[in-house]
Amino acid sequence: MSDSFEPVIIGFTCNWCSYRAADHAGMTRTQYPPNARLIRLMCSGRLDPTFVLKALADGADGVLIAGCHPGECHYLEQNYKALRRHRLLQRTLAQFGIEPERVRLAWASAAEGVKFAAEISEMVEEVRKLGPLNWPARPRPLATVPADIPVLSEVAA
Amino acid sequence: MSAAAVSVSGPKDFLSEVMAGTPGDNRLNHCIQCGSCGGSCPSGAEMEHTPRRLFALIQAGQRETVLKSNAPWYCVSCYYCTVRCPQNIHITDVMYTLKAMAIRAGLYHDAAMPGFSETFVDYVEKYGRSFELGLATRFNLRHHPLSLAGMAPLGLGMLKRGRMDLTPHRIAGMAQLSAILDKAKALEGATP
Amino acid sequence: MKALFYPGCSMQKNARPYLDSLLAIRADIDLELQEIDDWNCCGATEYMSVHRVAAHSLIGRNLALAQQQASDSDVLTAGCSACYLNLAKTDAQMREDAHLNATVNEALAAGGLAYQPGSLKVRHLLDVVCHDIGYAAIKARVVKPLHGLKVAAYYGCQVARPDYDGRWDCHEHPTAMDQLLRALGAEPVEWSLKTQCCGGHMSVIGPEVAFGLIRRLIHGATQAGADLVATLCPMCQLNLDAYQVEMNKHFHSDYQMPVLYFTQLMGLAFGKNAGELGIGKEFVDAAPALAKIQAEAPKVAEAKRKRRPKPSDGLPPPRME
Amino acid sequence: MTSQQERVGVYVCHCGSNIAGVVDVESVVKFAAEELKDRGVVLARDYTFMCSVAGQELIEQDIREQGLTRVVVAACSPHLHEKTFRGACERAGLNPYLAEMASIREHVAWVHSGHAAATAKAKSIVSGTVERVLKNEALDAIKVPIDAATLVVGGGIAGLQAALEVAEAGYEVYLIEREASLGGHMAQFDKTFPTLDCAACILTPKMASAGSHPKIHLFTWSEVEKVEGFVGNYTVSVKKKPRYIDEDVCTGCGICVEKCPVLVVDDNFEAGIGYRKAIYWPFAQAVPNLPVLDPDTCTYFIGAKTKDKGGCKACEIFCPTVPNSILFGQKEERVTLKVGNIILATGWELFNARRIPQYGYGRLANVFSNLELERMCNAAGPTGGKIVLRDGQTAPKAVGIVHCVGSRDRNYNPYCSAICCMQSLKLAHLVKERSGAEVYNFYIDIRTPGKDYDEFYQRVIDEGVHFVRGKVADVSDVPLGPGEESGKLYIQVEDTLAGLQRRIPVDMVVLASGLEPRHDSAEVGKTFGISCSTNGWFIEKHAKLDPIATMTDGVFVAGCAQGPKDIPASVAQGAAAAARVLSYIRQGELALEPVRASVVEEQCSGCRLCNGLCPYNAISFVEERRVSEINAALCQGCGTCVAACPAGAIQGSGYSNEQLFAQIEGLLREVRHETEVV
Amino acid sequence: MSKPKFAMYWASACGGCEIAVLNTDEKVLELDANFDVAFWPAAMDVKYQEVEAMEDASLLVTLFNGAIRTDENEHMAHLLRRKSKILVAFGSCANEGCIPGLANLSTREDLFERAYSGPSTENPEHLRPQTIWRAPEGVLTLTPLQPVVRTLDQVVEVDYHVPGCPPESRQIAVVLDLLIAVVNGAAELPPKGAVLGAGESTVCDECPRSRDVKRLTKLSRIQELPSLDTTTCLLEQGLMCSGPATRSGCDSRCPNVGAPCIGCYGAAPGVLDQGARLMTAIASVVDEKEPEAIDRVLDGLPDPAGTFYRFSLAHSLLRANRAALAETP
Repeated sequence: MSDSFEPVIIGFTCNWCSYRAADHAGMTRTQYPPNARLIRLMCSGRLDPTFVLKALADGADGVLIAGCHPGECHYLEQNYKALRRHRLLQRTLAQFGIEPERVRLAWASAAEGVKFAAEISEMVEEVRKLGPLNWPARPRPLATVPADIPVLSEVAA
Repeated sequence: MSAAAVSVSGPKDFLSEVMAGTPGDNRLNHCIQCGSCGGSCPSGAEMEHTPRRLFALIQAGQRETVLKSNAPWYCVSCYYCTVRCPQNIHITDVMYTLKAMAIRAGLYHDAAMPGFSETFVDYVEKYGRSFELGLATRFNLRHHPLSLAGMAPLGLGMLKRGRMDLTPHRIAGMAQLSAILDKAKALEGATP
Repeated sequence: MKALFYPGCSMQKNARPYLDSLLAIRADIDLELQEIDDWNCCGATEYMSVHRVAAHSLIGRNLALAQQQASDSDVLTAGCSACYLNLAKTDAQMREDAHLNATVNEALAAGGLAYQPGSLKVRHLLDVVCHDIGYAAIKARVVKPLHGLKVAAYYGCQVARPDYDGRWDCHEHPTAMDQLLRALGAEPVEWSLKTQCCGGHMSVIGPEVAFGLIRRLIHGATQAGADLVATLCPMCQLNLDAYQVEMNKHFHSDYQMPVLYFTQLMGLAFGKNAGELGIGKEFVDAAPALAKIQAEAPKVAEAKRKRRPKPSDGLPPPRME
Repeated sequence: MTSQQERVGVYVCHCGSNIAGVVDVESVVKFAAEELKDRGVVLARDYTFMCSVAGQELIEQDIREQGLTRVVVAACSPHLHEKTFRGACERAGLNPYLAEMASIREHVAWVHSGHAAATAKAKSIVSGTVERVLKNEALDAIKVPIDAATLVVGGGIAGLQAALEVAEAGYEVYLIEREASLGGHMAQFDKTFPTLDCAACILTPKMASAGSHPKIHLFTWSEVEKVEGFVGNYTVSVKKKPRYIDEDVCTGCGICVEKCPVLVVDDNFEAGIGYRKAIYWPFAQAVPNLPVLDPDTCTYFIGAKTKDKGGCKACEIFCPTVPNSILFGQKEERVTLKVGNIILATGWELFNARRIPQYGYGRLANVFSNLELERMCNAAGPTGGKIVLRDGQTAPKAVGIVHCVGSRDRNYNPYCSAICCMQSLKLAHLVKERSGAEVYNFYIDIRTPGKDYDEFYQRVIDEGVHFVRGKVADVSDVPLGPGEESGKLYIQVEDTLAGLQRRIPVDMVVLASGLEPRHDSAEVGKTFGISCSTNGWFIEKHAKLDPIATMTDGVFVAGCAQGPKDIPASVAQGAAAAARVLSYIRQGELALEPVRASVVEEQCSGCRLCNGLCPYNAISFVEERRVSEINAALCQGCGTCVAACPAGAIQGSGYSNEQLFAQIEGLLREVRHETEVV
Repeated sequence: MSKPKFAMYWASACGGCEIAVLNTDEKVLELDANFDVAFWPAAMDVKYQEVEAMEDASLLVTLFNGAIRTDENEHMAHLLRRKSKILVAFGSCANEGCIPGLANLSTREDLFERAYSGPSTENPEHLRPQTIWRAPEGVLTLTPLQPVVRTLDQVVEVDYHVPGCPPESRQIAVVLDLLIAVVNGAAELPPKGAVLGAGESTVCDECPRSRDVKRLTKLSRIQELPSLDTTTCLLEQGLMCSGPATRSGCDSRCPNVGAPCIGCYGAAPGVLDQGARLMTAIASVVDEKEPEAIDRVLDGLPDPAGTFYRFSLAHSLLRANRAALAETP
């Protein structure tokens, strides 16, 4: 099974650098595995840990957060906020039993298509090694008692 | 076009082999052929190919020409090339890689250079320490028998000043050292 | 201060004066040296040329022994440049390269040893003397200042480069030994070749290359007005001193530039006698140069008095600020 | 649910074979039409070139006839055609922000080769975009009024050009210059390449017209301390350093300079090879034509500091004006300016060649920097235009010019400084012309990509200048062998074309030191709310399509502050920045992208966690209501505060949580487990 | 004599919610006056069979407190859902899992190990409770523990939510007043899914402490601080206070007396995951840029998941540790 496992990665990218790095990878025809699906944010500072949790809970096997290099943020220093959130998120996720490789923080400037592609390739391989995350679905509440539920007094007998 | 100019192996193979054999962040493929290595090299004038030219030959896949070159053996490990390289290529370390590759491939046309290294290594492997008198005599006997007489006064001067031993010193943990070196060589052979 | 000490093969014999002078002055500078028991050769530059991993393992044994024997210092010092660089390089590359670290430790395990890279601070003796003992402490110990002695501080290659741990101010023009010489009362000369190559092993395997390099260094020191060259490495001393004689033969020249270890000069300034410091074992006799040492400090202050510049002096002088 | 009411149109572009060659476009269309039907997709179409007029008309027609309320275009990157398709929607009467693009060219077709996997990815991207667009809101561009006054920072050639262009158009300009005179680096040069016209001849008229222009308000010897506000409405605080001269009284007669007995090395204008007095002219044609007093070298000030009493005061004693123009007690002043736009033309600094010890700069007397040689060539410079060695008299017989000093070198600066090749060729020409010396250029590559530049290179070759291809290893004053002469400088180089080691003896070495950003560029950037690249140059909005604007609306860059460039390029960028500013001014008001954060007051608890997060100070705390508030005009839309608000009280238009949650769900459509029902 | 029927049930919880209702003083009498209390095990003796025998939807309102931890809890949730017109998740456990929900960070095996063989337990024979045990008296049964704690709305449909651990008695009174008004035709029921008995903002809104821009350089536990300023924001003093991300309604009880808010009222309106909001807010104001320096500050939070999700873990996006979730059938 693990041979055919293709991880699904959700990538959060910054409008000014990493999203453009992905564009750049395209313009330079830099190939990388098709496992990552990107979401554009205006800045990695927009990255709310809720997005990561939601992506993992909804079936992603990994999440990439990509921003401008430290010191190069288009909004001056908001990528440092992404860095801080990522570090705290990793600590929290560890307690949920989620491996650190599944949530990667990467820096890529608009000109770094090759680096961006390499980050994705590396991550896909790392997550592929870990196997599917396969987070169990949230339970769906039932309005009424299922008909076949035994009466409590009968269970005890 | 001469036969030597025809690349035998794929050009990339040799380059990546050299890069893989050199530790650290090796940027050999980034060489811009500026020549600051050759210019900085104390023995650059004596080299058949300067490091710069070697790197171009490596990129061109000229394995035999590169490994036969005397250049790596003339490297004195002064590290000028390394610290001055505008591309941060670890040139001195590349020279070590090329020497080891040349010995393994048996590709050198002047046996004197690797001979010196191998003689040195032999003494270290036998005694755990270097032995200058033995090294100088054995090396010169084997490779420069004519110059041995010329160097004699120097050796005598050393002996007279008490700066040279007549017998080698053997370390106590020779068995331990041999075990370590044997293991290392076995591992090294296993390394791709 | 205390430090683990790796003397290396050269210091045992050809550089015996280096070791003798170091032992003679260590009490004065309060340097307690613990020699690594049963150390082996560092492999110089030769071993690395034949087997890279084995070379690192050869050095690794010394590091492992040092780590094992370390009691209250993590500083491992060596006086020979090649020994120092090999120890520092292996430590640095093991730190950098996890694969190398694993391989070397696997080899060491065959001898029942292990080394944790980064657990020791590998330092050259000059580094320890200048940066840990310090110029002030050294100056305080001087009883016979080397007034009037002009010295070319010669560092050679491998102490300053590639400098894995950033121990020196410059790869090309370090100043530590110059400051040390000043603390001893000597006058360091300004010259361009502080870290040029002495020829290394070329003196054996390609003497004509070495002779050219030795001549340039000896000429450079002479041109700069030095009475002698101070060195910190057995190989440099051997090439510049013993091979100076051969070089003179080769070029039909007559340079007479003595080459001493910085520890020998420290010994002289501390009032030790020449014999105890191994002075006299050099090929080019240092006695005439040492005879220039004056009792009084030369008067240089007068000439250096600040004065406002005049355009007629030419262009303003170059500055290193 | 909204998806039931919305009518979404999905358009998949073939982009010729760019997309269709890899992605099965038909299959994507089918997927959108069938699988996403329950999500509100009412039609899905493909077309060869969606961005073509016909493609756009297709969308417009569907909006009108099919009543589409949302549009998704799966094509190239939104950075290319987002505006195009928004425009199409707007023309058809749909709010432009109800359209979204799905990038299936750059992010799929161009980077993947497996057809099945690429098509699957394209579908998931379309699904994500459909979910997102369902949550989009109709937005209106934000309008701000523009103050017509303009701030230009930096009085070099780029800043001068910009200031003059704006002033000529009839608007007020405040021109701020850190040094005592306008002119910048160009004022230091003798000739300019490739035409060899005299730098002063073409620069000083511009300096003079800027100095006397009724619309240009000059602040030299001044620096910007603080900038507040936003495009159209900046408040700038300027510090005027004391010149110790009464600017209103001084006639510029120069007697004070003549009488001052103190001579010091001029590291600034003369680049360290000439002298000036303690009270001095910045240089002969300085604008404004006023001297400046340097308190660090003035006898009076030194005396006042150390011994509690003055000294000298020759300048004051001999000053002929009434009242006296010398004001020892002059203090710093602060001025507040209101402007609508800012042009930053803060220029460059020379790489300090002392950092490369093997070249001997600062240690060997006859190693000079290129800027020092510029001064030496200048007829008004310290040697009167004569090329001489350090002794001030001897003409060199051989001169070596070393290229790429500190440039294209990962030990120093990895970038190419762009102008040094041409400058070195010019200096080679001047040295040869003035001294007749043999001149050697040591280069890695000769880069002459400007109009008439390579022609100039050819001319210099014809003049007999030597070219050696190789990066110089070192410069030494010690001969190597007995065959070499003492007293020379030896340039050690590998001649990489001849395959030779060469040692070339010369009398003088000139180092073509590269350009570096101003040492304080990061702080200056912070003051103006813009950022610097790793190398320290100001980052433009778009490297190709908008090299003038920056990420901060209303702040533009010109000249070398943005990156190394030559005089024509600096002038062009200065003029271009002025044109951009004028366009803003003429618009009167400006429409800004409505990606902004706002606070929902009922949910805000006034915890103030967001208050320190905004680099533009757009968030403030309203004490009386105990809530935080976001100034929409200051907000740049990064969304950091939205992501940080613990109460979820900050909303980000254009990138709302709802949009992003929906996009995540859409992207994971085929792998997503059953979602929570609430 | 046809008063509408009222029920209250106690699932996996501490019982604090029950006490909080009784703490409403005379409001309990009003409850009794307006409702027929048909089932309330903590307050009166009604047999389970009697509930089973009730007609479906015969209870007007049931306040269900406690999380779903055991098969019995789940069964009762289904039963009471069927019997009730209005099912109210009452208190933090029923709404978000609360403290029992923290068990979701461990597997059942780990929990048993810790509880029955842990360092503070004297149990040399490693005895463990069994779900079925044949004793001389007959077969004894114990309801089995489920792999993870769930909230009421993850098991059955819930009509209204009353948060708090426990809900503030003042707020309970408001809810009871509303129910009574509805019964008497004086008010209409709020829209389904509404949160009752709480505010629309966060705890900071009610907290009287003065506050400023936040820059965290160190996080401490309260006992590590030499002294506590009585008037300024606790977070600014380096204490991990959950107030900024916790729904208002408690009148900032804890911060009022110098104890940081621990988050019992759950997420603010419209927030998907309370823990994520705390996490992002705290991380955003760490005043460091280098990873190592950031880590030094974060080291002051030794148990981030337990801190951020102290009350809301079972209801969060991830809900539980992966190993524990994996046991869910």
